[in-house]
Amino acid sequence: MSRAKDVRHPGLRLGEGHPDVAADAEEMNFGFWVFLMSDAIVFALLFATYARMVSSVAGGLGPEALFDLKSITIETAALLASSFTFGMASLALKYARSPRPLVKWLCVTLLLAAVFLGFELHDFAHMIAMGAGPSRSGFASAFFALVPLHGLHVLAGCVWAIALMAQIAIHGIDKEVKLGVQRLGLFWHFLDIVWVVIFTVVYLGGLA
Amino acid sequence: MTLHHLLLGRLDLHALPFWTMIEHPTHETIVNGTITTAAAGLEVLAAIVVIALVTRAGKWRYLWSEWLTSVDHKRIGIMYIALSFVMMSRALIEAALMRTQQAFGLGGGFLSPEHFGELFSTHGTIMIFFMAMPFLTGVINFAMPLQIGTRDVSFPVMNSVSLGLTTAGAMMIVISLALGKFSTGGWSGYPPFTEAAFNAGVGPDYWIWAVTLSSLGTMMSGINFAVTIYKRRAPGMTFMRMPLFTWTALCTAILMIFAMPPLTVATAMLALDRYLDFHFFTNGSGGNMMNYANLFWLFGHPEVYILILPAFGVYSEIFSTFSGKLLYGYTSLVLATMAIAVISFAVWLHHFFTMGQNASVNAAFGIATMLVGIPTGVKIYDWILTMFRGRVRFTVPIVYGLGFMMLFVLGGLSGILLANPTLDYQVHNTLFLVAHFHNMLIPGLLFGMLAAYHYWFPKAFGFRLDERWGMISAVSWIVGFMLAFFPLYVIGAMGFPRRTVAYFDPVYRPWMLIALAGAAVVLVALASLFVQLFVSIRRREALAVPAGDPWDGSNLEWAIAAPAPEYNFSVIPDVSDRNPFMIAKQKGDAYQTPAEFQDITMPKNSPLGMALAVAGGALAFGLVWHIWWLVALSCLGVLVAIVGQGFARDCEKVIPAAEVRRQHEAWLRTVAASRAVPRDLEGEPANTGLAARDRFSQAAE
Amino acid sequence: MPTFRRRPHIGRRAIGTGLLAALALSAGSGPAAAEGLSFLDPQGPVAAAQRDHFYAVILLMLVVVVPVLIFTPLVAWRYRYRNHGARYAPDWKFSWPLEALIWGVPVAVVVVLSVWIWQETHDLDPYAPLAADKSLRVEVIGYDWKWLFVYPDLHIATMGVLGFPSDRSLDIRLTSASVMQSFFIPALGSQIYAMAGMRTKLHLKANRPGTFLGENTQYNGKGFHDQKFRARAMTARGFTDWVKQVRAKGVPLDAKAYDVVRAKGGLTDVRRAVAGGSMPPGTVYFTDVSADLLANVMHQFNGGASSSEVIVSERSPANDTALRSDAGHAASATGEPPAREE
Amino acid sequence: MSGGKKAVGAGTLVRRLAILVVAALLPAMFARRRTGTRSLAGSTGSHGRPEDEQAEYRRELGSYVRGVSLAFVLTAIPFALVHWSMLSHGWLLVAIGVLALVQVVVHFRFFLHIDPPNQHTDDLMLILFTSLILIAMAGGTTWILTDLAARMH
Repeated sequence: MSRAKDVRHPGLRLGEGHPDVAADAEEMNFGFWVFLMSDAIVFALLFATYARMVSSVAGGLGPEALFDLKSITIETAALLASSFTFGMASLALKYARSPRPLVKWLCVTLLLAAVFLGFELHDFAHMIAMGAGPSRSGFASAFFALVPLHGLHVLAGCVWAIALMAQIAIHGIDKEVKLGVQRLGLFWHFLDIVWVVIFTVVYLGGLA
Repeated sequence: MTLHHLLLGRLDLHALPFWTMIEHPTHETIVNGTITTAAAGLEVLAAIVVIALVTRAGKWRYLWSEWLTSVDHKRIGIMYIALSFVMMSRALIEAALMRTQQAFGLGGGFLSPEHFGELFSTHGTIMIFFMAMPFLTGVINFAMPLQIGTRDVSFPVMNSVSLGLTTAGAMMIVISLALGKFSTGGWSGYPPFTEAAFNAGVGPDYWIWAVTLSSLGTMMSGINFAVTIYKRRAPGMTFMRMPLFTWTALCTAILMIFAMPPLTVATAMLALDRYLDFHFFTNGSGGNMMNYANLFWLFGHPEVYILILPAFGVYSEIFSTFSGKLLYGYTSLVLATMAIAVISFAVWLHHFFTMGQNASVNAAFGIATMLVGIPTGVKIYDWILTMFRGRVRFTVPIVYGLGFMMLFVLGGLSGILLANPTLDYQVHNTLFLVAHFHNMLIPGLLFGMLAAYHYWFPKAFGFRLDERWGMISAVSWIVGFMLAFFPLYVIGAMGFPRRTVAYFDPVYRPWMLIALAGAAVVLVALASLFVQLFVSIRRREALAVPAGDPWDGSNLEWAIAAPAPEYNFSVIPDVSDRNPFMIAKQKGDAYQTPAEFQDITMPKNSPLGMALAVAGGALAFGLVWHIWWLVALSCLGVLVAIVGQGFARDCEKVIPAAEVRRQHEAWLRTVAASRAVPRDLEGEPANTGLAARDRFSQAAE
Repeated sequence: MPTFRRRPHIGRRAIGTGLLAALALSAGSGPAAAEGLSFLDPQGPVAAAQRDHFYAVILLMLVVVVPVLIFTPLVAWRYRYRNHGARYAPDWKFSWPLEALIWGVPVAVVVVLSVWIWQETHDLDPYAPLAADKSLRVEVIGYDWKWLFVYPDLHIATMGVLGFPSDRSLDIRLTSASVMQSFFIPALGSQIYAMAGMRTKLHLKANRPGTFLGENTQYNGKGFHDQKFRARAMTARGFTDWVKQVRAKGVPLDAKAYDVVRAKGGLTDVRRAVAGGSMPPGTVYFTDVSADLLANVMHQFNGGASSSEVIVSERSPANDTALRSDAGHAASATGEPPAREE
Repeated sequence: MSGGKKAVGAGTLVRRLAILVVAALLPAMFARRRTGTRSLAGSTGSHGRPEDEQAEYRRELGSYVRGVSLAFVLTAIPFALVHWSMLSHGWLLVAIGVLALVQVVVHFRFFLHIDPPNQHTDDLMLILFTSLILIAMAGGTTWILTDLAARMH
């Protein structure tokens, strides 16, 4: 393939040390980007809906009574850190000679994601306990569609990471694993961006 | 919770179409029960017959390994179109039933209001999601990779998954005929009517999951097509050398990628409302149904152009081909296509002008809507100018094309009327609107797809379709359409609301009778299509075009044998121009043996598409009937299938160069043995797919 | 306030002759056809302006449409394969003058149309009052499957018929007590959605006395096709008489009657339940109607009253009696149905 | 506009601080371009030499570190602003909105490696087109529903 030399796709570029993936990465990563952009539209519409419904509390509690900035801070820190540790995993894929650093960084990332998900679940439980479960009002519905959907994405990313580690165990770091880690990287960093918008629009915007 | 609920959820004997009739035998229940039971019976019978026939022929293995698990874009395309034909048959029969009801609907008619509600809801849902979308997805799947000179789409397995999900969605509608009732909320499913508070039954759930499955499949198709066109064009095929159909496929794909998410969001929110007591669109508790209208049409309007654009591409191909002439205004057409695609994202509000927003908002969206008319008008004139100073052959596709142009401008006229908020306030929700969108979609989409079917059929199967029956069908479609829908403009302007089962003013009746006659003619058109297929298969020897170029085509898809080999191209062609095959023919470079053949790597078959079709279908069925163990099980199935796919290795097979050479040389021998036919023998048995260079001048560009 | 403009266009009328002829043809075929059905036979200023705009747009669009209808068959036939006399230019594919024409003409047409849209949409905004005259306030509430017309200043309500004087414009507020509906009197003008918990507005006027078709155009279930009413424009005198009639024959809209109104069913069901035998066929008349009914119905979806509390009125009974005697009617003359006594 | 008045004095101070911080961060982001192009030249010409690979690794590591530091700073500021209500309500919304936008750009640049000069136009066009559609859809939704809400009382 003549275009193999000219791979300048976004995300981690594995470079010439990994000639086996070069040709496929171009197409695969672009396809995954397209998917992410489609997903971005989903989130955008949920944000617009949330912005419209934030005042539809139907006599129930609103954002300022429900959100706990401390918990959000921990979640945010965990997720931002996980983006960095995933970056380390990407670099390990690119430069390391053995699978060990890659798996190690993936595990750290998973740990941070677990912290994030744990605190998020705690937040949700808190809201439901305060009588602001999703069926309480339009606002609660919009919240519980938007934020948990992001959480579900993170969870899916975790499942994917575990599946990739299992693949490494069986097949070693082959072409499919490399492509998978690259795409999971895009996914992970994309989710970080969505979270930035969530903590801005939902939490900080609600508490401001 | 009883054992019955645990095992079958809310599925019980009342779900059977004849149960109410037995329990409460009244005139109404018996008439409607009999019709539904007969329809469901026919469906079940058809399924049994098909299963029996396949079993008797011992073709299960063949069906599984050659078709159902195939990841070949051509076969997937063909299966999409087959699905589309099946679903079209049902939806057309439903349409005829509705026309009959309305023709006799003065003061009552024979259908119950609920039955009528189901009919217009399934008709609309099927026609949009399971007739039109599969048809155009199938045509793009089949033709686009051939046109850009590649061996398959970018993600062949995902392509098969798309087909699987679409089929699973269609199955939901098929099943709804035999078990339970479908939604009566129309194809747009507006809440709060479709909320649990007003429709607690399974109907809206059937609709939600059928549409959701289809929209997921469509989004994946969109990604697949866009990436394929971006990354897999043959060397030298720059964007401005792409055939017009490929251009429209690209724009359609982009629309699919960005227009499906709003639909998924809208149906998901409606599902959350219904299943988990959320309040997105409910009356009260902070729900806001206006957001549904907003989200649905954020999808719905680009959807209209998803439907129309590929047909525009097809018309561009056939007007050029059957006029024996270059396409007029290629750049113009490309720009117009892109303009339509972009503007289509900025007009959605015109579907709810009457909701109460202020005049400036309405006027802004009205003007944006009319802007779409400009590139569309340009296209029509480009096609007329393509025929100008050409040599027009009145083949079946051209007849569809001419019918399209004459009828489509009338639909465009009524569209401009509707784009005026002032006038929309008068004709919104009336049969005028119904006449308008059928006027756009039947000539605009369906004629285009049928023309494409006729045009590319020889490439798929190696023989042409019978011209005579094709002509009968085309003329019946055109006449039937006019009879069926022009009266609706009149009735609509007389304030007749759409979705009305009965009326009390005799003034409408004469027009309804004309429309009924039109529906009958359309049924003749449908029957002719099936007769045409049957006759063509019978006459396949006489209609065979193994040399591969029955219409004197100019794009790459005609440069290979018919039917196209699995790998499409023995050697990926180098493109240095628009109309590469026509130029090759003019230079005498067509039908060459390449200097060397190479091994070809092709993706292996994959059962993932079928697995997800089954799991997705079971998930939807479980959700509809509240069979929670089935929901859990199928979720697990989906998860296992997707994660498992990641572990699959060795997914490619190699076709040795020697085999490629053998097939290529066999084809060249066929070409050498073929008699080149001039265009006036195009419809005769003499046409074996080799075009004589009788009337063309020299170089094209 | 934008006052109502009506621009006479001689040409516009002529174009629609075909459609109108078709309408007239069918109009003769039934007794009910005497009712105003269509804006093409307008009975009020809004519908008349819409008809004019309709024809104007068609006329302008013909600039683009007619050439297609002429040239498509002409070109296809002139350049048919067997016509060896026609010129053949297989490589001809572009011409700047033609390009300018096929882009230029639609652009010009759309520019003109856009100006029209902007003007007409603002002029005919259903929220904008029609004229400075004293309009009649009517509040419309959509139920499954009938409309309730509340006259908040008169404390009456009707079903099946919307009566109003033709010399005053109608100031309509709408809401729904059920799913979304669309209120429409084609011969008078625009339709608009009625939605639960929300209030939309509409202004209409009739030119002269007459009876026109009124309906819901948004599908809302099995009684949808039956959700029709008559819009009756009357003389000022006729309207006063009609209001007296309503008061005389109507039944109070109390909690029990309201339960009937909000239950799923058609007009006939309501008539049967409130024993409206003395009322004219196809109508139900209510008296003692709270002026806050529409607000209460809306409120009920915005975290307010339960549906049974909707009809609670803030008016004192004394006030009510005063109004009744104003109209010259004794309460005993209303012919109260026995069902109300319980 | 809750509690706007009392925070004004401190608010202006913090606002100026925030602007300073952002202004200081922006050049740091775009300074990467130079090293970016250098690395491209390096990697095409000198593949395989361990010392080059080491340098390349350090460069990329530096990029991630820079990215995550920026992300933390850009997160800490709005959290602090909100927690101590340091600006009036309106300014607060503007500030956290702008900071979020900057942070989104940071993520695209340092984690997703979108850097225009070294980019396929395909990907950039995709993102820009998506942004366009996204703004049309979300903006349009907000516009329409706000207008409707205002006219429904």
